[in-house]
Amino acid sequence: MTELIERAGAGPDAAGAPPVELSMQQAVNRALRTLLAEDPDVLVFGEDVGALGGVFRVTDGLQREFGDKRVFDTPLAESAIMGMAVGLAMNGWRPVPELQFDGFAYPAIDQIVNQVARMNYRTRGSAPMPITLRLPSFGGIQAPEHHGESLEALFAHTPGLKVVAPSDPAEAYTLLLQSVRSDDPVVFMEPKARYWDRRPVRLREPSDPIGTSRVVREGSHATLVAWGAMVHKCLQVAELAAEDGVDLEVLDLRWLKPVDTAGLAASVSRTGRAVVVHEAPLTAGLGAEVAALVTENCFRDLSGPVQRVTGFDVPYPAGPLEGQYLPTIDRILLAVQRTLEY
Amino acid sequence: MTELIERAGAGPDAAGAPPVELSMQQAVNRALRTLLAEDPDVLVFGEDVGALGGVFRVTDGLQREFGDKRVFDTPLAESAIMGMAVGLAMNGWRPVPELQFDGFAYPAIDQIVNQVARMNYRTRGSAPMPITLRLPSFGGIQAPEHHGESLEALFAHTPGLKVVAPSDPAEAYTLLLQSVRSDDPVVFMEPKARYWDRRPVRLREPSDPIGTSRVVREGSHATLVAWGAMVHKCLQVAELAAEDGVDLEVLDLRWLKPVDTAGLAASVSRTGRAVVVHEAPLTAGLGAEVAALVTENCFRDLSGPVQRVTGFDVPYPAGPLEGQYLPTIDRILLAVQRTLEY
Amino acid sequence: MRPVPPAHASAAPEHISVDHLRPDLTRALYQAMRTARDLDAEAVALQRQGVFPAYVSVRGQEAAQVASATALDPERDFVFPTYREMASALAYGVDMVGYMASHRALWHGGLYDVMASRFGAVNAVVGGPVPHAVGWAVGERLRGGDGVALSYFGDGASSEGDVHEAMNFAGVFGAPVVFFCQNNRWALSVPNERQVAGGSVAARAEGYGMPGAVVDGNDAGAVYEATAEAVARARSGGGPTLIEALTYRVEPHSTSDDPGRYREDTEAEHWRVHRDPVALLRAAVLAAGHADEADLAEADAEAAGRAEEIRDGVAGAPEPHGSELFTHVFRETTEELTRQHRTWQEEVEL
Amino acid sequence: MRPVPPAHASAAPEHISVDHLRPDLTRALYQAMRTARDLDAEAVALQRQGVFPAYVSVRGQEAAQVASATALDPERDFVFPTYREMASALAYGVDMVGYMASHRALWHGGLYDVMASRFGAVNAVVGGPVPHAVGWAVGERLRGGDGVALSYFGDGASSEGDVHEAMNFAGVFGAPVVFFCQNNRWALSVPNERQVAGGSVAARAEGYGMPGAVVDGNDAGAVYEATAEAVARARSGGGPTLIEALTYRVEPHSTSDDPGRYREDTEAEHWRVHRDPVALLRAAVLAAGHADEADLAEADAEAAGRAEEIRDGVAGAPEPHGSELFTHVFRETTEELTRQHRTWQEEVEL
Ligand SMILES: Cc1ncc(C[n+]2csc(CCOP(=O)(O)OP(=O)(O)O)c2C)c(N)n1
Ligand SMILES: Cc1ncc(C[n+]2csc(CCOP(=O)(O)OP(=O)(O)O)c2C)c(N)n1
Ligand SMILES: [Mg+2]
Ligand SMILES: [Mg+2]
Repeated sequence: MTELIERAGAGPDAAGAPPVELSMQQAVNRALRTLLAEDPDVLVFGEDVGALGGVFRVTDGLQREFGDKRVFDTPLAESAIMGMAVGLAMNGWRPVPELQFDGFAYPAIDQIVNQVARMNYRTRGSAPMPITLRLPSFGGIQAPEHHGESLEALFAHTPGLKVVAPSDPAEAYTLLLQSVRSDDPVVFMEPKARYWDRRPVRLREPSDPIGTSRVVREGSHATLVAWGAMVHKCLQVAELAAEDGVDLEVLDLRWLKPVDTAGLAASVSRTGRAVVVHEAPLTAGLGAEVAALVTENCFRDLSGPVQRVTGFDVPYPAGPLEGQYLPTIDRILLAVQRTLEY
Repeated sequence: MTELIERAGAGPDAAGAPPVELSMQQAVNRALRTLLAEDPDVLVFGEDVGALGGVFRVTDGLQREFGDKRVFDTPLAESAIMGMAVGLAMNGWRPVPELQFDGFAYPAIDQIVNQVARMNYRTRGSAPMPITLRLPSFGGIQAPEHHGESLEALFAHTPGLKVVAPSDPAEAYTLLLQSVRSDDPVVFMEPKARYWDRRPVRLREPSDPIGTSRVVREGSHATLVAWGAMVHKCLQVAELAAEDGVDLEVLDLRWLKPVDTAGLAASVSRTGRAVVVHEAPLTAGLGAEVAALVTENCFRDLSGPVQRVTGFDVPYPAGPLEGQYLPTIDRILLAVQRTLEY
Repeated sequence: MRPVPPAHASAAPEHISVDHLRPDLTRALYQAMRTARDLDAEAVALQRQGVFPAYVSVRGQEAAQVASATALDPERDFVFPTYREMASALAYGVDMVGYMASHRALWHGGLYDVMASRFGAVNAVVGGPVPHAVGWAVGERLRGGDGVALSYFGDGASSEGDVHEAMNFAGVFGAPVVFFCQNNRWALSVPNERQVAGGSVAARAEGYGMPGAVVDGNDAGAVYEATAEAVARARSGGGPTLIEALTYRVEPHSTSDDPGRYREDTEAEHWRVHRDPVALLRAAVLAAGHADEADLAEADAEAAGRAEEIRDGVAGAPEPHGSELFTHVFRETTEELTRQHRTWQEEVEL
Repeated sequence: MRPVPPAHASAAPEHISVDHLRPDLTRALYQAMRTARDLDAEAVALQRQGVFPAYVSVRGQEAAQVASATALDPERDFVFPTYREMASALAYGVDMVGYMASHRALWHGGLYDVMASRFGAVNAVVGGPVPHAVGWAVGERLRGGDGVALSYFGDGASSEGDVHEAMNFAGVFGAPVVFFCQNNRWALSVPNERQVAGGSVAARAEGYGMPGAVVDGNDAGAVYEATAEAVARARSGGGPTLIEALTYRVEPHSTSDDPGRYREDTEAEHWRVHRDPVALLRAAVLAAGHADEADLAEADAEAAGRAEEIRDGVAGAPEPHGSELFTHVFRETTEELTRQHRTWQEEVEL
């Protein structure tokens, strides 16, 4: 039902839709309902996504609404979940598997990298893989080991995958519609730390093409580049910096593969300075790619090297140290200061 | 026996050792013999490493010489091979597992990332992991699918791992001794394309610390940064460029984690220009990290952005297209030209 | 030792007997199970008070854990646990303040010394540590030792590829491993019927050429005997065994779980009331004359005291210092990490 | 249908019978096996001539492959092969020039249309495609179809975690899958004894609650019947079956292999001489009176002609154009890739 209302009159810029107050976890749930209702080939499955509704309740009520043929639990085996998605796709379905937590994507990496990402290529387009892997991702919730990982660099480095990380509920809704409707495999990284933050949301149909970033705050002194939960942190930094008269632009990269080189270049060629922020460890993180792309495209405009504020090169720590591992507002502000003073 | 000769008088710079003509595959074999002979806790195992001597004959004769308790075949299961290495390390052994090909490291990624790389951290140093994973790596031999992959970015991004890729037989010998003797887990990436190239080799004890690069050719106009088989290609490029009066420095990064930031900075601050070359796809490859580090450390000295010449963002192709996928001499020369003209 | 189909709840007896066991053993089992029960309750309370961010209860599984761990020799054997092995750790002699520190999220693997305890770090990857047990056991044979590795895992874990690979390796290498599956009927929200094809984990053993045994996981004596038999076989070179201990997770999966969404409380209630392993053992110990009410009252008081002590220890333990982020990554640290440590000092520690 | 211990070489009979089968079926089996044999020889020759960089022979496994593929319906079933399924592909009706193109390394997955052929792409990851078969089969049930997925894998592959996970999924979902293990005794240099704990892949079936069958893999009629029975069961909703076809890899693992390092040639020789599946079937067809020498001579000639035709086709096939590097990565390409395509045109194509 809801999805009919949501789609009603939903042109690319259906500003007419009334805003609703939703958390990201609810927005993703809404998107899944829309998708299950509009396309009988969409299947939602994974560990505990059925009766339980997922450990984050993202699939809450879906099995009741769409039945246990469309929304079902699997045994506890990540590699088989992704392998099953491949076979389902080869039988005409549009699989939307969930892996319960980022760190438990590792047991499925072989299927993701060696099979999902390559089947269209291997078969020269005969067997496309319209699979969207939903992966609760990133840290910030004081969870046990393996529940706070950032795998975007690995996915972005894998030819054949598209990768996206929404930063707020409205984005999550729209980007998930876009990901699932795409005929290519997409890794959809949901920032767990933002699951419960409620915002007034207009549920919109996708309009921006895959691979575009968005400026969430305009500014002129430097560009902060981030994705997932770090976008929110960068907005906080921008607020604080504004008090000191520093005017920061915040760019939500959102598509982590393909990366919006043009969007990055447009912003940084105006501001002349960039700081990229991510939760993953520094070395070989996606921040290096962002820095390289910015430098390649804006070399003459850059006042200093792109600053990277990231997790340290250490395994993701337990509760009390989490806040000291993740980029802090202070560390980002110091990086802004460094780039301004360069 | 050999290893006694090899070690005899082997001070850090045992230039006294007579050069022998060896391929890299033989040099690695020699290093394994040295290690098996010097340390009764060293174990060599994996798929087909015993009687067969490995698909590349790198472990040739080792089982005969050291017995099937020290050198043994396992069943065909990569995850269990690495998981077994963890348990062996916890029982005091120094495991040197082989995974047969780069692409078949993916089924073991969970054990490598979630277990091997973290056990020392998880146990606060109580259970160290002196494991060296030998991984025949990279492309260039017209092999079947999954036999030409470059996983260094993934490993370098994983906290708790050290990563090295030798570029010639002498280096392979020394770096393997150093890796296996280290009490930390090391991924030792052997460039398959260089296995059969014979060189006069002085077998040396390690002297350079872990994490240092080496300049294999000095030059003043620009620095080419590479590892594995691409070092050889960069040397060819430098020869050709020299004919046109362009004087290129070639830096063999060799340690891909930790990366030798000081060595990179020293070279590029002199030359003012850098081109990084690797086989892996462009996006989020280790070239981005090299470019970011160079830019962070040499911003004022750089005449232009670091150029990246890499594999394309496509799955590694079959035979006839391999040469068009991998960085070619022409592509590297064009990048050199771009950076000189910037 | 032939596998039998799992007999859950209804079919299982409401009494157990320990007449055939040594009195000192049954008293020790009772003491440890009782302590684990009290410590479990303390932990749930600590979670409610916000001291623990979350907790995974072992309630109802005390017999399976304590009796299996008691059948081992902590001087020469080695245990590879999951994240739900509190009662095993306690029975095996692990420093419990260090163990519970993992639930307080002070350090993921816990703060006990894994190698000195011969009890692996708390491991959150379902199935992940099972091959470690096989590696350890292969290594033990290689060096001529007679130690045995015991690997705990759940019914859910039995679906993971790693568990299969580990069992096959153990069979091929004849490794001294006891694969100890606590089938508590649920893997989070998924029951056995939709998890374990064929319905029996133990039945898999035959396919690897190893003995498989199903045991009543709430009967401490039965668990002890089955484990002791498997340990003796492994120790004497007879290779691996797979034990499936049938039990029940009476509590939610963790304190964050809401089991009302996926199961009837009557099922849990039945196990709580009629098949409580501590109560079953208590009655059996009395029936066998291994102790009287006064002895057990004393044991109960001691257990409560010990549990409180551990609770106070873990609640009061200091938080790790931020610099520990950098201390344990490598044995031989790197310049890169030293630089990052400095950044941390300058920008985070402030 | 109960698993029996694998009976290799010595125990296996030196004659087979096809008296109980339809003559047109046995002639078709012979025709396909004979063609596969000739094509295999052509492929080895092409490798020696440098046309193929490498080749993996199916010699000795023609009965296992052809008879199992023949028991399927290419209109509604779907096959998930490994890298060593040439004879299956041929029997199933796959475009063989497109199939052999994978051995000429023209394109990793081959150049046939996977979806139109209902025969998956050549897959080099040992164990990797097995869960695909389960996914396909689950999907088939969901849409109410009666197709069956057949998954080929080797004895070595049986050690991989993916194979276990797939079988467990198939059991839990009651999926119409035939797991078809060609146990050719060797996984590269490792024999069954050091690969398969317990000694029997088929024995694993029971642990998943599915029927397991051991069949003489060099007896085309026996393979056909076992597969047809499993397919019929799956088609009618009876769920998965595991078939272990005992056969032997008489050739090296691949043309790059050197089996003298790890096995006695006498073993291979025994299988070559006494258990050759083509010769066994030939004798049985004659004995059953399903064809006479003249018929078979005609079949042989036809096979040789067909093999030559395929050989010429693949040897003469054009190499893919470099721009194809970029064509099939995505259905909806990206600007990034378009840019890289342009770089390729400017810097590589020149
Ligand atoms: C590889 C992996 N996948 C998923 C999870 C998330 N998870 C944690 S516990 C659990 C259920 C485990 O069930 P079982 O093995 O029966 O153990 P129990 O919790 O019942 O003790 C799941 C799915 C995990 N920790 N590891
Ligand atoms: C995951 C994986 N690991 C390793 C390899 C390398 N490899 C190719 S074939 C092979 C042996 C396979 O044996 P088996 O499954 O018995 O099949 P067969 O070759 O006998 O047909 C190995 C180890 C691979 N292709 N994939
Ligand atoms: Mg359970
Ligand atoms: Mg085989």
